[in-house]
Amino acid sequence: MTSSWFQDPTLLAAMLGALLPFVSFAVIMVFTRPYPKLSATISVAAVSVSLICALSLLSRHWHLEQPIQYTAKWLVSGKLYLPFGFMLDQLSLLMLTIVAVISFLVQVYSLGYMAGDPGFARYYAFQSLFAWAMMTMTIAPNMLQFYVFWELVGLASYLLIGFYFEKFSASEAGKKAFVMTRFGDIAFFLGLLLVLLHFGNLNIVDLNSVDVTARMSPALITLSAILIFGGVAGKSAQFPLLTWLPDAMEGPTPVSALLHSATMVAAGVYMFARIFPFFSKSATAMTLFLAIGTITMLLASTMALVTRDIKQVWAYSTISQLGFMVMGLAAGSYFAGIFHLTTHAGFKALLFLCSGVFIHEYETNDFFEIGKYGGRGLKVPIVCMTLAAAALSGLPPLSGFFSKEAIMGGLAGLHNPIWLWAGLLGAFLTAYYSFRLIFAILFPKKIEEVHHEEHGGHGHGHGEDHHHAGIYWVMAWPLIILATVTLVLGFFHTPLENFLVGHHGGAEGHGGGHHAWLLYVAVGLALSGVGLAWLEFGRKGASQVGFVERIEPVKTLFAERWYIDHFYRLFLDYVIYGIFSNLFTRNDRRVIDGGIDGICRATVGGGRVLSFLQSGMLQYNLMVMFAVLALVALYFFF
Amino acid sequence: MNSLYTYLFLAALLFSLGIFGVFQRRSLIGMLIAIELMLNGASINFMAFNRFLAPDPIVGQIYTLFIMGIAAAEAAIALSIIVAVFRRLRSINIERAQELRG
Amino acid sequence: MEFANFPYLSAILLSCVVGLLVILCIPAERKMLIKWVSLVFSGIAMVLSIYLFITYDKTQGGLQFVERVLWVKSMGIYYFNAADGFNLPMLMLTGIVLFTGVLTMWELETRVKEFFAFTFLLVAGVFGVFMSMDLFFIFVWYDVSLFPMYPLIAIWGSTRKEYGAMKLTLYLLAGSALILPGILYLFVNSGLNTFDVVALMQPGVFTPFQQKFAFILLYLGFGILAGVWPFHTWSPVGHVAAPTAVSMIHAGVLMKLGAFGVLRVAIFLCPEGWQYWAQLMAVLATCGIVYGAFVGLAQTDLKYVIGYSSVSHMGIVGLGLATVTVDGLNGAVFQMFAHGVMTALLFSSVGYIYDKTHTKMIPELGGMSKIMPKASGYFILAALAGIGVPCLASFWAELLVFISAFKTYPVRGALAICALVVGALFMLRVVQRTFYGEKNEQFEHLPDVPFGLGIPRMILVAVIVFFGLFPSVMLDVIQVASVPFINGLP
Amino acid sequence: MNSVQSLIQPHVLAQIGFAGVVALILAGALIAVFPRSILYNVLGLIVCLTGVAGIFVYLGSPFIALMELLIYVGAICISIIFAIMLSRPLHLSLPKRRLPKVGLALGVGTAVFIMLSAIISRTEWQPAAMRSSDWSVTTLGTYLLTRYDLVFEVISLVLLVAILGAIIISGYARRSTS
Repeated sequence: MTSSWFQDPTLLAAMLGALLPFVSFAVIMVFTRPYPKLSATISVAAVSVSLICALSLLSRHWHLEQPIQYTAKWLVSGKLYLPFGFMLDQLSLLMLTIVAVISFLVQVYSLGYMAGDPGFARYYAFQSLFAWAMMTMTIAPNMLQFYVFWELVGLASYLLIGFYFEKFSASEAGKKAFVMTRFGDIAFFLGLLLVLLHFGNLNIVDLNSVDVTARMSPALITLSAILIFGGVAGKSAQFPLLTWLPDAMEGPTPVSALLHSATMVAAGVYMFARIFPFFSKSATAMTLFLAIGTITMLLASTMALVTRDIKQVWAYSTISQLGFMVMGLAAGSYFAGIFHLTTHAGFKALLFLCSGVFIHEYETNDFFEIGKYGGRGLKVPIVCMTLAAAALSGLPPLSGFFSKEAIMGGLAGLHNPIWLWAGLLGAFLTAYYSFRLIFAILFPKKIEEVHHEEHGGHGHGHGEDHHHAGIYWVMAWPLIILATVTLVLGFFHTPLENFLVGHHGGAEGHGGGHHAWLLYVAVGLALSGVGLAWLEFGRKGASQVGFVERIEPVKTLFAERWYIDHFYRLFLDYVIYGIFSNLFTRNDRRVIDGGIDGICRATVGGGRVLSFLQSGMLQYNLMVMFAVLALVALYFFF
Repeated sequence: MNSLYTYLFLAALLFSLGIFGVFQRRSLIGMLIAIELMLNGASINFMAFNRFLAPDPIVGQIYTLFIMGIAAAEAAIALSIIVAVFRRLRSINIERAQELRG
Repeated sequence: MEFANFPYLSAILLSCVVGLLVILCIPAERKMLIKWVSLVFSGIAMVLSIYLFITYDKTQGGLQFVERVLWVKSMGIYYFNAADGFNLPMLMLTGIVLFTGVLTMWELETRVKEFFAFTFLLVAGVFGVFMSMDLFFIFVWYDVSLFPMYPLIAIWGSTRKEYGAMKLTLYLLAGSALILPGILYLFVNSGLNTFDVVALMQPGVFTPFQQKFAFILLYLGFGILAGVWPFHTWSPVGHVAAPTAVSMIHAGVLMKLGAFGVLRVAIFLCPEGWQYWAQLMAVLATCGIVYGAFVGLAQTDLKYVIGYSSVSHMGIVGLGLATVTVDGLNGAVFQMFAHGVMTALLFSSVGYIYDKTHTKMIPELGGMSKIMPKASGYFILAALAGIGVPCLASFWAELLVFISAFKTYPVRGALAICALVVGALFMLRVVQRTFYGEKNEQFEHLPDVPFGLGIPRMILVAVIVFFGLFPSVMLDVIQVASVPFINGLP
Repeated sequence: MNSVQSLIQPHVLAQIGFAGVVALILAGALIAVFPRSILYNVLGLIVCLTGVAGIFVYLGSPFIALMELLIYVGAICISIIFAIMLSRPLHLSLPKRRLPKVGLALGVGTAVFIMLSAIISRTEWQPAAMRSSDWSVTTLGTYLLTRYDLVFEVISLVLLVAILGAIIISGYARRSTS
């Protein structure tokens, strides 16, 4: 294997693409940390090589028949054989490309956004770490390798969320994210172990084959599917593990764009798709997933209705869209889920990167403030953001429209109409909150400080104008590219579907055209959402208070995230710390340690008693002597 | 009165009382007195055996005499020690005399 | 190979003993010379142990580098050293931790001579236990390694050092008080009049009852040193009290001595007793894992936290041993190695921070990442390894142990796996409180790890990452011993 | 009259006297052991020893009884009293009893008594086959100076040493404290 990897361009590309970021990470951490510029160059270079590799792989294998697999021994223990390798099929190629593209764009964008940060080199090291882990995970041929890099991705996320570690909230958010996803991952791991023990193999190809039903009972499949889905719920922030993601916005904005909207959180959905045939063998599990996706989507949408933080809005919308993808997949439309993942990666990254420009410019996260300061003056970002928000709302002819229609189609194919209605309600809410934000920036109540607007409008920040302009454009280019993608990606619907589903067959058939009425209903709902937002935020003299915000308890409920976090906090404080930790610690101090100390003290005390007898107390000596004498004599006489 | 057992039990009683005294007293002189009781118990034993069992009734008396001699010597020494200890410690409480311990 | 018969194992031992003697001959005032001598001899030991690990013939397997000399004929005591897949990782671990420990203590100024002398004595005992294949020598070396702990902690320690030292010594001696009868019981009942492990481990030497009886004695005896729950309380206290290098050697190597003793003596000689008691071992180990994690949550002293994480991680070793499977054994031995390196790194970074700030209370620290980025980096990396982040050495060990444990004892295995969440929570909590957040003004002027002191930490990091990326380098060696052993079980 | 006469019959008188002597011993011993004041103890001891002397008379040796009175009562008890008198505050300090200690001592004493009684009652006491009936003090003197000559000498030596020792100890202690 090692001798021939130079000759095989596919393998070479895969290896280079997946492993170069690791080299970059190691080099930065070990050698070039003191040199931020050099570190950034190394990292960007590595990720651009990855991008080139990914694109070449995609174009080379556009008409792929069979998955290509390369494996080498990673670990052997007894009968357990864990290979390390690459598996290239349609899905992984697509995902690889998405990851590479977004990583590349975000890293370029970060050149501007993060410029001058004291942790610049560290930032790029972590970015490289993430790129490596994510790509290697994407093309993993086997679920154990998948799990390994899945965890590494979580680590990168932890490090990047807590990037501004001086801030308590940031480190807290990082910890929360890690522990919460860990929670899901444990379920994932247990599920994998179940499969490993009963199926004996974790190769993705084998898992997706029909063999599984032959070797595992349906109940077992359901159980392991649900457990594995725990991983999805953790990583993709599905109910009930959804609250870490809004907090994760404490990280730098490009990180939010890359990890917490476009790629990493989509990893859960990707995993769902990865072993989609396995999951779909259990109807019970699929229904459960559908319910979870729906709940997640609606919960997150409601939360997004009331927040004033620009990043929070997109974070909630990410959760909600992830729920949408899970719904799509769980409804059985494999392609719809993937397609929405793809389009979502594009427009959501765009949304975050645009927000990043605003935040960078005005140093506030509150979009009402941004509007007041004249956010609409930043032409490129505001146009791009409006475009992306329209895509998010599912307005034609943007990419989101197509993918959302696909999912709606999938939902409409189900027997129970409740899922479809939930989906439509979600679409309406999505349109409403997206445009609530857009209108708040575009048509602020009053523009307070004109000079701010001018500064912003011309892209001149504080101080060095040229430099700043340079940074602005470094940050603007990725936006434009992503906006283009958002505009045109929807029209690649059919080629992508052919590419992806050509061989999966069966589960499909819910294209856009099957339910013509649905199309109009969905678009109509989205438009009405936009219209409502216009009424409340956009038109002249609008109150700028949403209909939800008028009802205080509901507003509080939404703003407090349905009290899920409070519940976790209480659980952690009372059950984990209060009961277990406290109890065990006391047990340790008092019972175990106390017992041992007690034994020691008893020994010492006993020694003291004995030494007392030897301490010149004649009387006691004699007493013992005579007592023993008497007893011995009595013993011998009777 | 003419039975060996009477005397032996009497001696045993005296000896046990002496032991009890030795253990229970906290003053050295009290202990000395108790020891004298024990010695007398032993003497009675000797005299009783002498009277009822021994082939030669002189030997027991001689032993008793020796015991008295030893007792006198013991009393002399013990009293002088007590006086010395008292001078040193200002007490004849035996529990205070723990400086003797090794 | 002209060196084929060179007594490498004795050479490792000798490098410690000669190092000890040379240090004793140097006047106490020449501190730098003493340090250099220690460095050279520990370096020799490390290089030799790594060399053995690399040159071990995996295709041939079995015992290699054998040295066997009859010592006392009437008792059948042999000076019998050999290396197999189980002890090679341990020897390498000891070498690495010794070398890095010596480097870590480079700035020691008080009683340098005695410190390094005791350290070498300790490590000589540890090497001896790991390489010896004779029960008598195992026991003797074992006690040799226990004795120096007392002065090392009581003289150079901190925080309640006399208490910690005394507690530790008493516990460990209690352990050896169980081991000695166990060994003698086996010796007497074998009827072979030999202490030779290889001769005694032949099937049929002991009846099942004898095996069960001896196993529980030996398991508890060695288990105390391995921190088996509920005999673990000496370990946090001892770790806290000990000076940095001693904590490193102690948590890194000495606790493995216990686990290794369970493997080499108890499991090797009493396989049926092992299978009989495995249920109990699994229960205790699971308790240790869960318990260590929860208690760790409530600690405020950095070293206590590490101490309890050690309890938790040694529970994983115990769980691996309790599964009676190849994976479990592999995982357990791998975990011993990985945990050794990881804890050494944790203690060495905490030691540095403590040296500079003179506190190891978590609430008093904070924001250390800003002040000492390197020291913090080392700690965070080690903490991540402890959480079981992939591509760091202990992940693989935990993976193997959990796979086998889940296979053998589903409920206990699942419980242990769930404890990982708590483990992550408490480690991250410590990292957050100590290294993140606002920096403490009072420590602002303190220097970060200088290059020289960074070397040992970098070595440890390199080892963790290397075996994390290439676990098969380690597993292939362990496999050679574990597969035949499990297959040979009755 | 008859009853009185019968009362003053010699063996009855002897019985009564014996009972009196035993009562004297027991009462004296109890007084010697129990009260906390040392002077009482000494007086009890004197009473007890007098009783013992009486017992010796009953055992057929008036000479030893006399010696008992002379040596014990006349010498030892008096010297104890002297010691008490000389070291003035001795009789004033009355250390309190400790109940557990008294209890323990009582237990041990009882145990010893039970043991002794058991031994006494369990043993078959066989008188010697040939018993001489020579109780004279002359023979005793002869024996002392012939057969037990060495022992006699040793006892004398012991006494001498004891006296010297007593003088040295008390003298030394006085010097060291003053």
